[in-house]
Amino acid sequence: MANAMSDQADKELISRGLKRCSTPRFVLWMLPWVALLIFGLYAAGLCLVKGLNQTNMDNRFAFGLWIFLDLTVIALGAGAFFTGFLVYILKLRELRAVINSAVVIGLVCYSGAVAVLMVDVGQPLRAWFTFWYPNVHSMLTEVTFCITCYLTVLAIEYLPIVLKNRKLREVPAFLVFEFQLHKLTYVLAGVGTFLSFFHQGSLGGLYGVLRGRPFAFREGFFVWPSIFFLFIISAAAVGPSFILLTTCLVQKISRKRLVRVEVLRLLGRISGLMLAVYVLAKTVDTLIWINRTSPERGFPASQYYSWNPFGTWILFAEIVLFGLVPALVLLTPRLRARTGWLVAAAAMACGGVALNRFVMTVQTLALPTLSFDRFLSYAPSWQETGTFLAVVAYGVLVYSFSFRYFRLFPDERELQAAVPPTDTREADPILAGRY
Amino acid sequence: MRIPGYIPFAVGALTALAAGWAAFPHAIYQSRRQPVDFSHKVHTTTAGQKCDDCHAFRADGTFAGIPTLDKCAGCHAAPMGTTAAEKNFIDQYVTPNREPQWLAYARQPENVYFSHITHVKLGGMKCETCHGSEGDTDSLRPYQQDRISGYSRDIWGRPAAHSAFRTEGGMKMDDCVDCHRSHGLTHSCLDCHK
Amino acid sequence: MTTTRRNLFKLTGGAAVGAMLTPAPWRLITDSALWSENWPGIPRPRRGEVTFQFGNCSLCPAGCAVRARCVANQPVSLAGVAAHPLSHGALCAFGIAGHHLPYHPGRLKSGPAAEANQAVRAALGQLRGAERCAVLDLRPGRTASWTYRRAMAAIRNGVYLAPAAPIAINLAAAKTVFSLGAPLFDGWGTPGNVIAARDHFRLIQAEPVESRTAIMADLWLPIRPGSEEALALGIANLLLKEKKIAGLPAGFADRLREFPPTMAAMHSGIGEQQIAALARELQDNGPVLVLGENGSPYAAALNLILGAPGRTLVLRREAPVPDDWKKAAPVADLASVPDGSIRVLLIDESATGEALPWSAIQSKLAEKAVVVTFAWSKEGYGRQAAFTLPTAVYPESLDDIPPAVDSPAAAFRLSAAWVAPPDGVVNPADFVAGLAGLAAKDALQERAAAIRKSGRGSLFVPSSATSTPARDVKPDDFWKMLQAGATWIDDLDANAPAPKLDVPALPAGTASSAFPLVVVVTEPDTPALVSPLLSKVYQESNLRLAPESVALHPSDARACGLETGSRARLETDCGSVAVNVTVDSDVPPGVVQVAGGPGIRKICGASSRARVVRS
Amino acid sequence: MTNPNKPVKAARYGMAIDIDRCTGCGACMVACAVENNVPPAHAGANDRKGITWIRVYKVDNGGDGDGRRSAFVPVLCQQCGNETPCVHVCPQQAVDVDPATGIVGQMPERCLGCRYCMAACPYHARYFNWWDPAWPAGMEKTFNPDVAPRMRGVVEKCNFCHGRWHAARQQATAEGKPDTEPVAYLPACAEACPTQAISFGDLNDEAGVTAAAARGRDSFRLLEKLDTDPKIHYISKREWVRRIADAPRPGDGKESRRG
Repeated sequence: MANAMSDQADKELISRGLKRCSTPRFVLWMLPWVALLIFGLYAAGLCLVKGLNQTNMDNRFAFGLWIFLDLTVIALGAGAFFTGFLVYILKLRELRAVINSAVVIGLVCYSGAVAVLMVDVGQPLRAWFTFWYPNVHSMLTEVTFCITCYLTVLAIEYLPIVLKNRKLREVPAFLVFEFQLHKLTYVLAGVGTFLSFFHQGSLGGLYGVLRGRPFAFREGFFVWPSIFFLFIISAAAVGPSFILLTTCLVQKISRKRLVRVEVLRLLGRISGLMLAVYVLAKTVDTLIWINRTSPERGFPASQYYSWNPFGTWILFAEIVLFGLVPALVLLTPRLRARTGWLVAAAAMACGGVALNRFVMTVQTLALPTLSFDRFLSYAPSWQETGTFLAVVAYGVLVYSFSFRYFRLFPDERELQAAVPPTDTREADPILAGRY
Repeated sequence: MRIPGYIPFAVGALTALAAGWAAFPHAIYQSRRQPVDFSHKVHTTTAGQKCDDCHAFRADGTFAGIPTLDKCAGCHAAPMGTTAAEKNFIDQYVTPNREPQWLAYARQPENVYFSHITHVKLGGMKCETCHGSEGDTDSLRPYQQDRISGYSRDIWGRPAAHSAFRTEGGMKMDDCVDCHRSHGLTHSCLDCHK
Repeated sequence: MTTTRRNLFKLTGGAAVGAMLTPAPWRLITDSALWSENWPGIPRPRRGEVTFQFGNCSLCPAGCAVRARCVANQPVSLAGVAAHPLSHGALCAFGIAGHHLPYHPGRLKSGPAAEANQAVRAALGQLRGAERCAVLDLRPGRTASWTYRRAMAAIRNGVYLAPAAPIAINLAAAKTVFSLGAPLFDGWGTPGNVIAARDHFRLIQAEPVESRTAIMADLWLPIRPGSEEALALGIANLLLKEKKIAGLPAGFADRLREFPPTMAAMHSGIGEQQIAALARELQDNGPVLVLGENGSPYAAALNLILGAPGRTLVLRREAPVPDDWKKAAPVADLASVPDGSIRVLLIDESATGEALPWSAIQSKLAEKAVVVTFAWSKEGYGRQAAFTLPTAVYPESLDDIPPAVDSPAAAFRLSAAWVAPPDGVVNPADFVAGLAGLAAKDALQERAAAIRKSGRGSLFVPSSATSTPARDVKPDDFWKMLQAGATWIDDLDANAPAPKLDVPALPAGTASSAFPLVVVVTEPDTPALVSPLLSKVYQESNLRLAPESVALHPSDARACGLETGSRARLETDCGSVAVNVTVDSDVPPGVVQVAGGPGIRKICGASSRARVVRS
Repeated sequence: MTNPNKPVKAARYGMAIDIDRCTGCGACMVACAVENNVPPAHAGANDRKGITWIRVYKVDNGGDGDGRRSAFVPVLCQQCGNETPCVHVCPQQAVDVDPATGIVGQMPERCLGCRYCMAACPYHARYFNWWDPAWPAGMEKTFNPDVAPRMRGVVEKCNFCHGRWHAARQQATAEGKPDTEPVAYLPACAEACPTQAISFGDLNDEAGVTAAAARGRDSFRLLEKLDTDPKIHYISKREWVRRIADAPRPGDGKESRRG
């Protein structure tokens, strides 16, 4: 009885005209993620209470899994700012279909990353010192400032999506507020783009400025090393791809058509374009680095790739296999037209950027700098992995919640009538907890 | 009757403001009494002593700070006056030769390096400049300790919001930095941190 | 009025906004950050007056001079005393952290003193026939040692046992030092003295592993494991071609015949020409000093052949003692005591010195024997002894330190006593003296007086870094200065006879297959306990082998099924001890490189062989 | 406190370490830990999680068997003088170079433990407090009051025994010396080295022993091409030893205990 009532209350929250699965099914779907979240929070708690000795990081591997994933996640989250940029600044109206979803993804990625960073530092209680006594020369300061600011922007961008919720609209004040916020959208998009532009770059800068680490060090223009710009382009390239991926995934899991396939293709095309630019820039940069930057600092570039397992293959994989190939696929209309190719290419693009972040963080630290120290290996402890899984779970939860109660895909209603995607493969039963 | 919408909000805001400005500044400190009821005044006037008679420098330039019992016992082996405080002091500490556990108002955090001799001898500063008029107080004020950070109110008196916590002679890093800046003496953190 | 949910929200919202406008939240944020500066568990250093005190380190027989920086009379850091005639300002890693020992968790603080006393007296009361009461003194030559000898002279069937003192070495006189694996630069003699003399001699190190000494040597001969004997005999062969030498032990000539240079070369892996060149150099570039592991007959023989006695090996006079002490028991060797004859055994291991295998001691014990050991750590003979009585540890004890092996003249210096020992510690000398009804409380002062009376030698005063002839120092000042860290050094007597160097009997050269590995010691003999901070060189870096651990070549390790970090037992014919294993390709195959530590030292004698068994 | 009217003569403290004299005894490492209240190793610590402000590495010429030759190299914070890598990366000014001494200082109480500086340091001379510091009961009596113990979760490193520098200056003031002249003092490691392999002094003082040694023909600095201008100079007559200054060569994968 009570169950039915709560069920009823729940239904009232769901936007009109959208079909969503029954409450119990939704709960069933959420439960495993909640469990994962709790486990992850426990792991993170251990690191906070007992200290970072819970991780497998050490004096030589001062950064580990967490920094690598933060960089990756933030790059993937770049879709939020870049789509916003495309929609509101470059007026690509078609992309309105995914903008809300993009915002949620961005919010999830950024807040997750910041949360992990809080665990990663040895004295979280002092984290605010960076704002109070900032060292303006430090890339990390730039990152901290931009990420926090941009996180606020995302929160504000997220707000109208929330306020559009059927129940909340009943409060007149909220309606007014939401309307005001709407006027801000363009400003927010601009600010967001500006901020993201910087911190995506500074994240690359983090390593590019390490004069003591010739593997990562790059000369630059003005105060920014070349990686600064590579990171921006690559983020912009992979952002749309990730939105494309997530959208397809949601379509598959929810077995609904959420956006027109043209939108996905457009995303793919943009992604491919940026990726191509990135691959070109990256190649040029790498050549300069191999032939000038690194040797000048006494490090023949060849030796970086003579420590197993990091052979030259990693360079090839990063630039050609996961860079050039997906770029070409995404730029070829005939291939782009095939959903399979589209998705695969997008996935590869994401993988490529992840690999690049991995190389910049992990390989940089693994390589010896002194002639008498060793090449080092590192494997994350379960506490480290757990903490990251918490972020994944958190992400899924927030997204599922938003998807159920807010309108992430404006076109969904029109597409209701049309036939579901021509994919009849039965998804995994839990995943297929039809919304 | 239906109350206007802003009333609850206002009520909440005002209570919070009152608590934060009036109650909190006192609640954050715990007061502890000094072991001995000591009068600087008597010593500086009647006994005609100067600060550095007791708070002396050692040969290597280090500052002795609060004198140890033997210094006191030097004069107070037997009562010099008639006050109960002195008798008390002699009975409880001098006779059983037990060091009183003084609470140093101005003890800086462990990570601070402060050289008295540099400031007094080279900087030509007066004790009062930082310590206020401790010298002519007739009794020792209670030692106020921040409940969370554990630091004395004298060195950790002023929070981000100044006035609410202003005490005599600031001894916070900001105060040191202000003075050093005004004298063009800021080299690096290492000047004052260890 | 009605409180609706909405009003409640408004109230909270208002409160939140209001709070933001007060100092409270900001103050809480700052305070919590400050709290992280001194949250629980971060100790606060004590403040106080800084003073400098002088003394001598008694952790090993070197007895290096120490300057302690004290805060409120508590030593907080130790350093050597530059310009000191014996230790030349050097202090080893163990000495530098010596002032931590009183706080070592493994340090003994209390023991059954009264019970031990009773048991011993009871046993003494019922000594049967030739049953003996023996004192085993691991660091002979101290004033305490004299007390023991006097006490044993007073007690019926009293015996004073101590390892034989090696002949003094005059490193300064040597022009060439040929070392058969002696750790010259790793805790041998007085480190500072070795370093000071270093520039004046050429060092040839024959050792299978590249030890610290080998690294510092002018010439390192990477000989095959266990081939010291062959190399020495090969050289002896060449040297004895010219001249005949008296005093070589029986069977030496026969053994010599087994090792012509060709054989020596084959065994040691050193080229024949190089051996010849080596022999020539030793012949021409004298005075020569040959160093082997303690009691190595081959080193002794070479010294004899090369005429070291009287030049690099000298006879050292002992520091004077009061005449009425002369009625003392002789110094006896443990081996000289018949088996099963010791009824009461008192072991003084309060001062680290030679470590004898328990098996050797055990065989001498009578049944129902009472064994009391005086120690400041649970290590050592505590496990076997019936009673373990805690002693003061450096820097708590006022004790004298006999001259080190590389000090040609006698010396008298007192160990530092800067920290008050815990109640319940026992002074071994007083305990033993008590048994004999001897008053030995002021033995040190009496000895000092006797030294001063002799008028011999000079007194080095560290505070002023000056040496004054002892006779010019007022008698009572003499004692005061000694307590303040001064060192009395005897004059070298010019007409001292050359010491009589008797070459020990040659061991039967049998490489038993039971113990396939050759033991190579590359770490200094550490005291039973070391400061926890030594973890810097053991655990937080791989600079040294931790005590009670061994290193093996990868191939040997694999053969024993061991890898880095695995636990194992090190077994020799003297017994076995639990060790940690490190795998290191710098260790040659067939060698087990052992670290210091009381356990290992008891079972690893000169050129012993061993096996490592997984446990 | 310095009088602004009198120009302060800036010092540039540095070291000249004679590798040929280093016996690898480890006295410097222990003396350093004693002086700076560095805690003993936690049970779980190893050579990658320990705290050794100065660490003696064992290096070799890569030869095998008889051809193998080794040496010991003490590595501490190189006190980089030029665009000090760690200073520029710290987000909240917890690292800072004192222009008066050239010493690179770490403020543990300002550090939030992000470890960015450790990633930036090519000499691995920075150490993180992975555990809460812990000493055997009573050992805190032996603490050096001139150095503040650190807490878990912050980075620390060699600062040329800055506490001793403070003490030396205070002493000078007490003796009425002018504070415009650099004071002479000795860090714990240099004082402890039994072979006097470590020579410490003001590199600006051209006549000084250290400066002279640093100028010598056989002197070199680690990774000099990185242009970090380290103030630690190494000296060795052996050519192969001087080559350790260069970039690493791919290892031979030996199971070797390096120092």
